[in-house]
Amino acid sequence: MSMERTVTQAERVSGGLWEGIKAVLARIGFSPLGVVAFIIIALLPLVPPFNQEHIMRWLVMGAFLGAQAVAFDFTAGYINVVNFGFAAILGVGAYTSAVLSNTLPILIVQPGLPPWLTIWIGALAAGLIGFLLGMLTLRLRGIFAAVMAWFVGIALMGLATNMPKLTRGSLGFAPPPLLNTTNNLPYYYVALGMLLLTYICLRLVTNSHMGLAFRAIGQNIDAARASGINPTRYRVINFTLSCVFAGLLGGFYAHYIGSLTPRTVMHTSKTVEVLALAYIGGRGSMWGGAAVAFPFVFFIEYLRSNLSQLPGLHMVIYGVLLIIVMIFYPGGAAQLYSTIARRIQRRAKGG
Amino acid sequence: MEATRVQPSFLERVMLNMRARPAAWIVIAMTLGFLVIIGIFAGPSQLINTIVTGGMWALMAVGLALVFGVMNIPHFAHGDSFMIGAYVAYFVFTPIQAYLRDNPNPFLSAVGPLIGWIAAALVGFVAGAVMEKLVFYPLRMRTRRGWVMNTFLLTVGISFVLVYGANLILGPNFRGVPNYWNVPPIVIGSVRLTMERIAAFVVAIVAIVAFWIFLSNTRTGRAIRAVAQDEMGAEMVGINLNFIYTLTFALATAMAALAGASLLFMFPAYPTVGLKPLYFAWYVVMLVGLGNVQGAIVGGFIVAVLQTLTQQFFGVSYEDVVPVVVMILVLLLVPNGIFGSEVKGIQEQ
Amino acid sequence: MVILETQELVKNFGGLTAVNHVSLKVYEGEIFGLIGPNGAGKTTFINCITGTYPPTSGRVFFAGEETTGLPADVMCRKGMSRTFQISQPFPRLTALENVMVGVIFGSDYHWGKPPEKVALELLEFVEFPVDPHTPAEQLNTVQLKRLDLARALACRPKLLLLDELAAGLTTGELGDLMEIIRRIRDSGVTIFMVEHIMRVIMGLCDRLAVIHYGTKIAEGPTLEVSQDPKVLEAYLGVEHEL
Amino acid sequence: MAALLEVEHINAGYGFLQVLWDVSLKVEKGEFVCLLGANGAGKTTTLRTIAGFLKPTAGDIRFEGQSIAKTPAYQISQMGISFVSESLNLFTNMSVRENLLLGAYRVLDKKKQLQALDFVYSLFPRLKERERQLAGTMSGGERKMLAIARGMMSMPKLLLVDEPSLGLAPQVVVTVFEALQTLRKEGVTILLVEQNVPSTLRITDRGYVMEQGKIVLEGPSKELMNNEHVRVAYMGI
Repeated sequence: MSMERTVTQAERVSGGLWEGIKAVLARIGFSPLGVVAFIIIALLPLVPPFNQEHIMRWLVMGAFLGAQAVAFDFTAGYINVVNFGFAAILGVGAYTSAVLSNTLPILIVQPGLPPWLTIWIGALAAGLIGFLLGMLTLRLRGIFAAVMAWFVGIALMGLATNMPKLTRGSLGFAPPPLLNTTNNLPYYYVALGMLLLTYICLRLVTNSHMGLAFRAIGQNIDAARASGINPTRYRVINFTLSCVFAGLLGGFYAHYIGSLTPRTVMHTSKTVEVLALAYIGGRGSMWGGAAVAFPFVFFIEYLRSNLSQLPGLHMVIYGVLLIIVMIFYPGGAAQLYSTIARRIQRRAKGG
Repeated sequence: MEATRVQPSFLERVMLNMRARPAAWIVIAMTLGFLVIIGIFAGPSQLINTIVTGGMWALMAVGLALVFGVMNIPHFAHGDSFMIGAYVAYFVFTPIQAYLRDNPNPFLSAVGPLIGWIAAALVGFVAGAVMEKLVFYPLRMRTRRGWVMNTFLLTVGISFVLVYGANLILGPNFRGVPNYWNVPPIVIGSVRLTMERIAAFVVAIVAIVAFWIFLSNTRTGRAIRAVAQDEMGAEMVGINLNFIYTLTFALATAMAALAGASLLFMFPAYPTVGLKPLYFAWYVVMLVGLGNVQGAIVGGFIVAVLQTLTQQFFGVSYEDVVPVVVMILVLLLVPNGIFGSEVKGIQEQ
Repeated sequence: MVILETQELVKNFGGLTAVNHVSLKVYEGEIFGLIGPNGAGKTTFINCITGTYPPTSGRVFFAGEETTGLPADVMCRKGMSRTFQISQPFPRLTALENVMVGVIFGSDYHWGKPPEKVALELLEFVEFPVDPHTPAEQLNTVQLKRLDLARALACRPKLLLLDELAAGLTTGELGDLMEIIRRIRDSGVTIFMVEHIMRVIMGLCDRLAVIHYGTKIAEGPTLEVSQDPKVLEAYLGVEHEL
Repeated sequence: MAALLEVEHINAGYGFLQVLWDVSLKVEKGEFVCLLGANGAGKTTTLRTIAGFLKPTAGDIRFEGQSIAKTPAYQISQMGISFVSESLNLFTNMSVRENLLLGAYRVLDKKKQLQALDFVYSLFPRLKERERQLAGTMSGGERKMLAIARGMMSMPKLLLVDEPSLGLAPQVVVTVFEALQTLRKEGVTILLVEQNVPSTLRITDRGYVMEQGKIVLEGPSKELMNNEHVRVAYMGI
């Protein structure tokens, strides 16, 4: 779906129109093959059997999970800090948006703002939490930062549960829908748009000089400091950006799924799901998680509908795959892809 | 066991540690003070509750600290060892109970729970050894770069497999044993002490003390501490690192399983039962300093006191919120934890 | 012109005093050598002046202003860059990207050329022997040392600190390296080097300081210091006694 | 009768960097042998390879006639080779006595352990005085002694000592060297790596000189002391 390395100036200038298009695409993180893959995914719901409502629902979930994996990998794969409170921050976005757009009299506030506006406010709120979390975990290295984020995540979930007047706590409440329809197709394009937006925005950042700084502090913080990078600043920027998109996705989820409880969005196991996807997809690639998300959701939903006597089997599979990837193939699917691509290229050149 | 004492006694060590760390003094003094306050304002039964809980958190945290100190693994699946212990105790004890219903036997009904606990510890031990050999050993053979983070993610994976595996095989139902013994609670003044509560506390204390003696006075225990301090030095004197790693992980798992088994009357067995103990064990080790085993023992009680205070003043539902605030303050004031953390290789990332 | 001055610099680790009241001056344009037996506190000294960690007491002046305790990234942008005793690359970045990090973030100065180009030139300057697109994790120690040097140079230093850059090199490579260091000095960069290999020190340094047990025992022109009886004793001390 | 330790044509290194090139050396039972050379010549690498912390990429190492080139470090230690590394690798949060007892980790007999303890205490009375002190709080010289004593606790057949004079004050170096001489008189076989050439040659029987990963000279210490190359390159004469 994308090119791994940053495009050099020389490449951008040289070559004809085709090269120029390729360079522009690479800047936003796409290879020509990636574009093709994306178009295929976008057209899927128009062809049977994908045009059935329940399968379109899987597609929406695929895009939603994929976008989450992208935003998660932006932190984990670049500055090498696992944001273990990711789901909770996504939940902050979801709840902010849901409460602000609420019109139901079951809660004390009924601002009733349009969801299209509130999901952005939710994103900002999540970004603010991300900013604070970034500040908080600044001086902490690796595992300390991850555990701190985890605790903050649990605390946020605790808060959401403990403010029943705003959130109805674990009883859950139903935010108004984003679109005036119960069809999944429009939602799918919104979700896909969000995936694209998340991916392109974050990709633009990582392809810029800032991305180099992220990778530098993620790989060797002492050397990064000695090279003039202020780790504090970049870490906070990274956390904030990643959380803004998490919040945005949370808002979308709230208004799509139409029912919200702290456990179903903010629980640690939700973070782990995204984490597993991002790592299986290939850490530091960003597109890996998104690409893997679709087949995974299909696989899982297939299992769920056909093997309903085995609840949670898909989670076990997630776990096993995560373990296998971590031990034997840390590059994940993205590395597999680039190895194969390189081999094909070499063979094409040789033959 | 050694005939001669070869190291400063526990008390001496603690004192030494204290002198170097005034923060620890203050915290311990405050904890004792809070205990008195709890005793006065919330009543003696709350006080006893706190102490019992403290013993359990200490037992959980010791394993966590040990695994981190010796192997540098931030163990996220430690709570699932607790869950394993709870299930094993349930499945061993229930048949005994059923048998007793038909054939009353005072001796068996007295030791029945004991069998359950020992079985839980044994299964935990084996499960830990298997986990180490199956997961961490291959990773260690492949690479040790980024070890702390990679093993953390591995334990996340293990946790997923165990939790949902349990869910798959045993289902989401609660399986509890309301009481181990059919004896009336002991009443001292206004305090009612159930046998289970006393037993859980005794188990925790016995396990911790036994473990402490093992660590400080036996050849193998000394080898474990040696590996925690200097791996190459340990290899130089002929210690087989792989054996020590497996043993350490197995021991830590066994302790968590034991905790799960002895608390079965409070926490019935279900797939995600380990989450809370895990959370509190991590709370303890982050507070006292990662990898600090002595600190973890004291820390268990500190956290129990904090927990009771939270319940008293904010309500049970804030149990998850307050720790974060406490932890932020601690990490801001004493970044290495109140008892300090001297773990090899933690600087790695 | 003094470019770097330390006054009574002290660094304690727990009970251990690694650097003990060291005062010294480095003049602009010279190659200054800091020598001393292993474990004498040389690297700690460098870490204190580059801001890796703050000194326990004492003051540091760099290019006319006090810089005591400023963090490493600020010191780097002020014009003090360093290499590490054990090279510290960004393992999954290519050699070129490693140097680009220094070019982009190391100084506020705009090179006027795209960073890739500057980085390539710097790699060429240090005679980097392999393809610049090789990931750093695939380089050997000698190549990493060159890469580290290029990265440090990319920060546009006024003062360059080299921590045992020559360790582990063969005789031929030593000659090349000395040539490169001379060229760096000629381009107007002051050099502060910690070194073990006497050949490099005698061949390059204008002035020397010797520290032993964290304490400075000599400072002055190279020839003078190398014949100082105190220095000889620190290095070959046992000789008179067994 | 084969020598106690035979290193035959080994190559070794770290990752892509080869440090040792075709290194061969021999230590007979009861001998005190030294390995000299400048910083970075490969002396430490040679010791680490013998002790099993690095595996040779070519060649063989035999101890008492048995190949140990592929044996893990802890087993080599159990076979009777003690390695006292440059960085000492002491257990800093344990008492002196505990460190020493760990040195006798492979000795299961309690009585023998205590005998060994008495022996090293007689060698280093200072350690007996500090028995209960934590290793990390001792001075540099004391730590070095502790490391050597710990190496002796298993009553090894061969003691490998890496740069004992490193970072020590001259006075302390004398003490450490005297201790090594005492060990030698007790009949311990020692392979010593040193940069401090004159003093080392004075106390050893035989020596090897390494330069850039190769052995360039070998012979009895007395001859090496008079060798022109050694005098010029290492003794500043």
